[in-house]
Amino acid sequence: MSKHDLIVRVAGEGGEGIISSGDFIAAACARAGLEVYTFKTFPAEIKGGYAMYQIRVSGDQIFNQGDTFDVFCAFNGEAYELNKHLLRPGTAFVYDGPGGDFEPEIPEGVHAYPIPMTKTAKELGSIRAKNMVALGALSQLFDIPAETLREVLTNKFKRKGDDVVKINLDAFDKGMELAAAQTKSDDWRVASPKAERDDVIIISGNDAVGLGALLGGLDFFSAYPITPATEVAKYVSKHLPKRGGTLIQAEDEIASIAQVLGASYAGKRSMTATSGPGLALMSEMLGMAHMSETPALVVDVQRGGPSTGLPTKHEQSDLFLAIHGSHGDAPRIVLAVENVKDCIDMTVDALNLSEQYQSPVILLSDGSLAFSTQTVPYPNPDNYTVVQRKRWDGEGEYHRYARTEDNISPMADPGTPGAMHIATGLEHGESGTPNYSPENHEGMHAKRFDKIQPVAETYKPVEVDGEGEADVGIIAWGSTIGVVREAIQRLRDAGHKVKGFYPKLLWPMPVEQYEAFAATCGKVLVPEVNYQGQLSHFIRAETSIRPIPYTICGGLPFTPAMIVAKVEEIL
Amino acid sequence: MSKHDLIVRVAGEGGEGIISSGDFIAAACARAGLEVYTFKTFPAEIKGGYAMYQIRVSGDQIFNQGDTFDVFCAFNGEAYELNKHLLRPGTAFVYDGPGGDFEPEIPEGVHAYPIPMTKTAKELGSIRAKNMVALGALSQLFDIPAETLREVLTNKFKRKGDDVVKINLDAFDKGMELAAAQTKSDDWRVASPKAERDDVIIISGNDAVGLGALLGGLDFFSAYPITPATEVAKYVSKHLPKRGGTLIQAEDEIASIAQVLGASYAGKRSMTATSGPGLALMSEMLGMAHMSETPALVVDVQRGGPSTGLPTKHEQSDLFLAIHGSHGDAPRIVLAVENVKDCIDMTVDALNLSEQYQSPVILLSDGSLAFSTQTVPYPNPDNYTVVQRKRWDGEGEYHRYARTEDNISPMADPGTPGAMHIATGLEHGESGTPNYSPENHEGMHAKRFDKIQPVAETYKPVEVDGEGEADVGIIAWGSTIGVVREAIQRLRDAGHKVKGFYPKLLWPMPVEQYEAFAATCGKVLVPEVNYQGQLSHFIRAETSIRPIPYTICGGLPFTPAMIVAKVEEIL
Amino acid sequence: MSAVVEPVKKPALKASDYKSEVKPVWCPGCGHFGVLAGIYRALAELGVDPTQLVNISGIGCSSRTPYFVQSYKMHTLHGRAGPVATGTQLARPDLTVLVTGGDGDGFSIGGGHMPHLARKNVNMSYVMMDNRIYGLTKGQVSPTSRREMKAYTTPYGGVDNPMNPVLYMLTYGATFVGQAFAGNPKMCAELIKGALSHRGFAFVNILSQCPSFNKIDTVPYFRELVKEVPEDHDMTDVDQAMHIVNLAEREDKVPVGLLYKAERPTLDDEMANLVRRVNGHPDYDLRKIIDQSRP
Amino acid sequence: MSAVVEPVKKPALKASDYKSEVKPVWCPGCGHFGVLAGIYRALAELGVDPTQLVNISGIGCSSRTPYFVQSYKMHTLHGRAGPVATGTQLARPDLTVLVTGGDGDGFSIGGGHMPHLARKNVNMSYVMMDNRIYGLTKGQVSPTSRREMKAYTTPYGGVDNPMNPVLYMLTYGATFVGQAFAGNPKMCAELIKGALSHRGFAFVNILSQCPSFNKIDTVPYFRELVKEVPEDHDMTDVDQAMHIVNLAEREDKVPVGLLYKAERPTLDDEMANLVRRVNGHPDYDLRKIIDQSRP
Ligand SMILES: Cc1ncc(C[n+]2csc(CCOP(=O)(O)OP(=O)(O)O)c2C)c(N)n1
Ligand SMILES: Cc1ncc(C[n+]2csc(CCOP(=O)(O)OP(=O)(O)O)c2C)c(N)n1
Ligand code: SF4
Ligand code: SF4
Ligand SMILES: [Mg+2]
Ligand SMILES: [Mg+2]
Repeated sequence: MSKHDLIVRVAGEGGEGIISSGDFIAAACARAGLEVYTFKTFPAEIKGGYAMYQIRVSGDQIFNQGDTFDVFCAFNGEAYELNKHLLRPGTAFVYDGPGGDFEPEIPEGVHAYPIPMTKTAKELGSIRAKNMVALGALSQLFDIPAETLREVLTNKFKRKGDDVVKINLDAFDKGMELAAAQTKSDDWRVASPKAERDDVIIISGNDAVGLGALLGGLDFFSAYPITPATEVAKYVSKHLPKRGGTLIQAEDEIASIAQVLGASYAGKRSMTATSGPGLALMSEMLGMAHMSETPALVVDVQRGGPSTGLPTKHEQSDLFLAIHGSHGDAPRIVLAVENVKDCIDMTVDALNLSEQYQSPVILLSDGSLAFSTQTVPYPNPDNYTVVQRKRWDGEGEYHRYARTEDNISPMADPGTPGAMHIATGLEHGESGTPNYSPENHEGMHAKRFDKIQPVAETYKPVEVDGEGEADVGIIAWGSTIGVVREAIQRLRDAGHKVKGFYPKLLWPMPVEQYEAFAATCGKVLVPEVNYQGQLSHFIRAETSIRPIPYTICGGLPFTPAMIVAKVEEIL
Repeated sequence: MSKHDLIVRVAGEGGEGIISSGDFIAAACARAGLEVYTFKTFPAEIKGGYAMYQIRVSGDQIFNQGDTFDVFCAFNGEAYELNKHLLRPGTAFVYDGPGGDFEPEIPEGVHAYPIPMTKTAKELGSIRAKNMVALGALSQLFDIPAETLREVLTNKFKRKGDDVVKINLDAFDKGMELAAAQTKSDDWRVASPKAERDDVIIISGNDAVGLGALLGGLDFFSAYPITPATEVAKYVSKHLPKRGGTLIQAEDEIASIAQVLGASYAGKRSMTATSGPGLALMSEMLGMAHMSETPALVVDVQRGGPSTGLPTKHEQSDLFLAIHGSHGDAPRIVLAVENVKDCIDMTVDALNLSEQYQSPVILLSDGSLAFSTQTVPYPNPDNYTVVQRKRWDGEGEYHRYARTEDNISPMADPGTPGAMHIATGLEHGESGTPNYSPENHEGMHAKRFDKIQPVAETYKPVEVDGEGEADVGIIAWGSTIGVVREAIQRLRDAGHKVKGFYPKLLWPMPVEQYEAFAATCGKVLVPEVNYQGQLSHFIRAETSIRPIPYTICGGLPFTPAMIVAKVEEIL
Repeated sequence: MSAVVEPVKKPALKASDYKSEVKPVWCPGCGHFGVLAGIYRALAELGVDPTQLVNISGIGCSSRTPYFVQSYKMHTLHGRAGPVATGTQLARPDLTVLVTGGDGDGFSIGGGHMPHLARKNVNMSYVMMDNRIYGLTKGQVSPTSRREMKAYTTPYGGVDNPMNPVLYMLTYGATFVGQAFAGNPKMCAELIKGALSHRGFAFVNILSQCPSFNKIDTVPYFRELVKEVPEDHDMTDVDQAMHIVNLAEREDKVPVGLLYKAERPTLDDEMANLVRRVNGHPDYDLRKIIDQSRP
Repeated sequence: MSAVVEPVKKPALKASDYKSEVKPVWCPGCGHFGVLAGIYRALAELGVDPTQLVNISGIGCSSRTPYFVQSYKMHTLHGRAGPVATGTQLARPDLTVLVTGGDGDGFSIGGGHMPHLARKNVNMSYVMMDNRIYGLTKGQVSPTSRREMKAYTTPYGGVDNPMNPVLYMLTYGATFVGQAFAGNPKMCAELIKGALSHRGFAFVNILSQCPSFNKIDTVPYFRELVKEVPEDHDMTDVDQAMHIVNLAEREDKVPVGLLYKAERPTLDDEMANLVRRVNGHPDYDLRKIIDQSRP
């Protein structure tokens, strides 16, 4: 962890502006050329309740939300109660007081900075400015670039009129003043600003999937709202029409995947986004996508399961369903993202793969990435290629399911003269008409399986973190990868021989690469946020590796410290 | 294969009475105290088309439909064309001629018996009696007990009036007469009748599931029609009302499984029956059954997949979906039947397991068993026990999801004073109220998994076929088991050292028993009628065994000869 | 329903006695509070025995209701309350079955089940808390949302014609159809009471504001919108009921009150008849059935 | 629909030219033959270009229709033809989209999609081949089956009230609603023609006999059953249309002919407007969107 690395947690009652103050800090730091990685938890309940926003800021790249916080800012007593056990010697603790709704007792070694947030805001005549007082104090105490923050605030509030801007800036300044009056006893500070950058954006995982869809040439999007995936549709609904594309909210998930197939048959790049319960409902239709060889992308932003489960919590437990979730033998191409940048790039990949291989593709994201905002290099549209499906060249007689070299049969959009054909869920011959003969069924099965097999070799090679021999090799997927990266860094610094293997393509499995990696490791550890160790299952089934599963399912991601501890335990 | 073993195939146009003549032969032989195992294929099309009925008759127990037929009876040219390549030296070939719609040329060594079926029936003034002429001929030629057949026919037709009986018996006698006029050159004959038995029934796989449901104390059944499972509902709809139970046809499969859960919550033993596409649609609701710990049985009569696939064909390819088919971590208890007797006994088991473990249970049957009629010992109702779910004893405070010794929490039917509670798909504490804390989620996960784990040990031990060491051990599931039994018999007779392992419980897996079996075998072969080798996948994932998969997926079951050949290949 | 029309003997319960220990998690000012009050009141006035009541829901803010009601209860899946409740009702016709849910739950993802609850005349009460929005998922259009509504995934305004819940249920053959506004708990209570005491499928649509996400269907708006069903309306005439709904729609009004009430055998009646016709009883000798499979 | 009202230039095609190489697999005497004849005829009279036609279906005997029609086609899943066709139509509004399917496919498992096809006014024609039975699965009751019917899983007779397809579609807001009997191919052709040339969601319910499994809804029965829509009926008045259907039902009749026709923006119109409002075009510079995510 870089020494310029700072983790600030702001917590209080939902509606007190916790989220917005977090966003302001994140934006200001990003502008100041720093790396930002945020992590939120929303109230489980519909309105009010406990809200938490954690911002990790660094001069160097950030891979996860960190172990715990260095600075804690409590807006109310509940926030204090829920976090006080995390206050450790050295922590800086900013809180609403005097005049707040609680009187903390300060543990040995904790640096306390009481700031009368509520009282000050009231005096300024607007309780809603409470978070601005806190923001000012935090800026003053921890060198969060004040000027940049002022800019950000001004831009944010100017739509609401000058007096709104004024009262918020006043509150901000008052906060700084109050903090300045205190003697700073800790040495936590945001890394010194770098040159302002215009080559960066800051965006959430769900928005990033939407952006990736646009960069991937999306034409058609249909979805049904579901936590934590709805923001993907929100982003797309705002921007897709600008590209002349179509978004519709369907009556349910079955209808949305059905509409996706209908649009895809008509030649359009199509997708939907959902979470576990929706993916379950799409099981039958995804089998049809496979059988009829219709391109389709489903983004599954995983949440805590099973069933309705823990809708607002983090988990990576839909891998079984994603790979095995249809009746009969009906494989899908399954990908999983590590971070927000992947949400952009791999949504483009996923759309391309669905078109190129005429296959359903499932892209797995998760509940912590969905709302995590991260700084990402500005995605230059020119750097993304949109791969078109193979289309009929008009030569000879047209057979929709023609057996070809690469098992990919050219498609033909409706309206193409001479290529009328049927797309069907029945087993069929090359022309598409039903054919139940044993030879045909076995042959067409082989066609459909052999068709997607090359993806295992051709999709970008699995990243291997480290070289040579290692005592422990860690295989991770999804957002757990970012946690493992940092853990491996720390273990190396501690002199341990460890390596990482980070597959982004989960099915078909690049078996040789798994084997090659494992061959260089004494033990293989597979940390996952699910109960059964779902990736471990597939590794055991498809490779000769006998990994050590490390599973947690408490609704929260791993921390680097947990991985480090586990590795030291098995070393 | 016992020397008293005879396989007769009757084929012709759907509607020509192929199926009924087959049923008559089967019934007559069963009455005569013989074992019967039939196998049918229906026209793929809606009406007419090719129909085939194969009857295997023996003095000894029969495990499958056999390799091919000894006697072939062709009603028309199409039947001849489709089967002539199977006529081999020694086959007896009875066909409609002269005066039929075709002129076969008879291969070297085939025993041909032309019987003017159409002509004779016309002369008798009823073309519909064509199959009776054939029946008479077959009876005469192959010693199918004529008196018993006459009884069967008389009983069958008497509802339709005496002249109908008469014309059919006349046609039958005429058939015998015509055959008697020919010189019998082969020595195929039905095993000599044993004492007439009244301790046997002859029933199809689907009816047997329905019968098992009744023996298992079924109260409530809801289903949506689907090939090849609909006959289960048909049987239950006829008989369940006699027991005061309720059957309803729902608007779709989601509604049927939902109704099952609602009835089960109300304290009733409940089930549904469907095929792959329906099971896919039930994915989400089955997750709810697991999470809310609601007993529910789903019978999946598997058909050719994926998607709409080959609805009338045989396949065993829903294992992935049955075990992994929900989002999140949501295991089910999964069983698979070998034969019609299992359809009765294991449906009872499945209902009991669902009640005892408060878990969704999936019972897998398949397309060839669905319509296969087999002789089964008369199931004495007194020999079946109906296990009740654990119910609250009224002591102390009631908590629906109380953590207990065996992780099974007593249930309470609505109406029970002092036990009002909620069944929910949200993660919950012991009382049922939502609880998203990490400790609770991990704890409840453990409860739900540990709860069903004992089934692996307590369900009847896996049958091992053979003793000591073997060069090849064969692990089979579903109706493939019956094929393997005979193959192993033949391989032994040929002096090979082979063993069989026949799991009926597929999840949770009795891992120790798998390991113990494999430890005694040089190689392990796993034949399955699916493309990916689905059981092989689970064996690799959950045990240390590295089996040799042997998969076919042509819409037909294995034959013993195929297994024998494969084993000889790998020996 | 049958089980409850004659009040139970024990000392009568007060509306507040039907409150469970769980406090509603709804936002301040949510219309669902009004519906809940109406439910408590109706249950009290009918003297329903909580242990004989099963309250079933799907997923949504409205679908949280069972947690707040003293009863046996199921919190099922989004859209599935209807069929689950059908299973419960057929399994135990002696129980009182109450479904509470939202417009999205009932008419979007659950819309395929509605016609069958009604035409089969399943003996249950369905209280629809119609706030014309998806509340729990923070504000997307529902099938009852007006075109004007700019929402989460419709930033440029809606594109669909809203559906008319009571017209749907009249068409589906519900045997009791009423509508009210949550701002009028008395009418809510009256209709819910009528529904609970009705034998057959009873549907009550209750306009319910969602101050947090539905900014156009406000309390004042609803007050303006509703229009009482004419005194002289013949509640047994479905054609007339449809006519009233159609006319109201033309003048941008929503009729409130009882629109339709009819008697028809319920699905459990039919099932009971069927069992009677075959002289069915639990200890019917299975041998008689098995014997039919003798060769 | 728009794309087809003005006949295409090429030499006009005959009805028989719309026959595909695949021969219908239906039973002799199946009513679906009559519907298919009507479809061929309507397509010919409108001069629809087969390559611009997409015929989409679910699963059922009726859903086999696309195999027999010269066109682009999808044979999808049971109940899903509607939403699949919605995707196709929105993706390519220039195409003519025709859905053909059965009563079970459309109103049982697919019933949840119907209201939304209609209220969204998706620009397609839906031809329902209503034989009041599940044919392909060999004869179970469907939502349109009469109570009298003893069928595969109802050996003691049905227990549900049948639904009324045209009343449903009027309620759902379909902008074209007609009904005919397969025994009258001329009327079938006329209505299908009207549906295909209508801009919006057009629904035609066609009573079709299933001699193999539905033994009560025979050709003679249907002939007796149908009753022409009165001459003077105002087809633009949905309330009146419902009234006619309700009256007919009371006298156990089924009205045939065109019941309702209205103009309303279609879903693709709405989508096009939306794109226009934001000046959308395929090469809109994505940077403008990405820039909004700068800190
Ligand atoms: C299968 C599935 N899809 C989507 C969701 C997400 N979801 C939960 S509630 C809801 C809609 C709630 O709206 P409504 O039923 O009107 O209830 P309200 O919150 O407005 O009272 C949705 C889409 C889900 N839980 N399950
Ligand atoms: C998910 C699913 N459930 C059930 C079936 C079985 N199935 C096929 S067609 C059909 C009903 C056909 O009836 P209908 O739609 O009226 O068409 P018809 O054959 O009468 O023309 C059913 C239940 C299926 N194919 N898929
Ligand atoms: S979001 Fe709307 S519906 Fe949900 S509780 Fe709040 S106000 Fe009520
Ligand atoms: S089963 Fe009925 S609907 Fe199907 S083809 Fe035969 S007659 Fe027509
Ligand atoms: Mg709502
Ligand atoms: Mg039909």
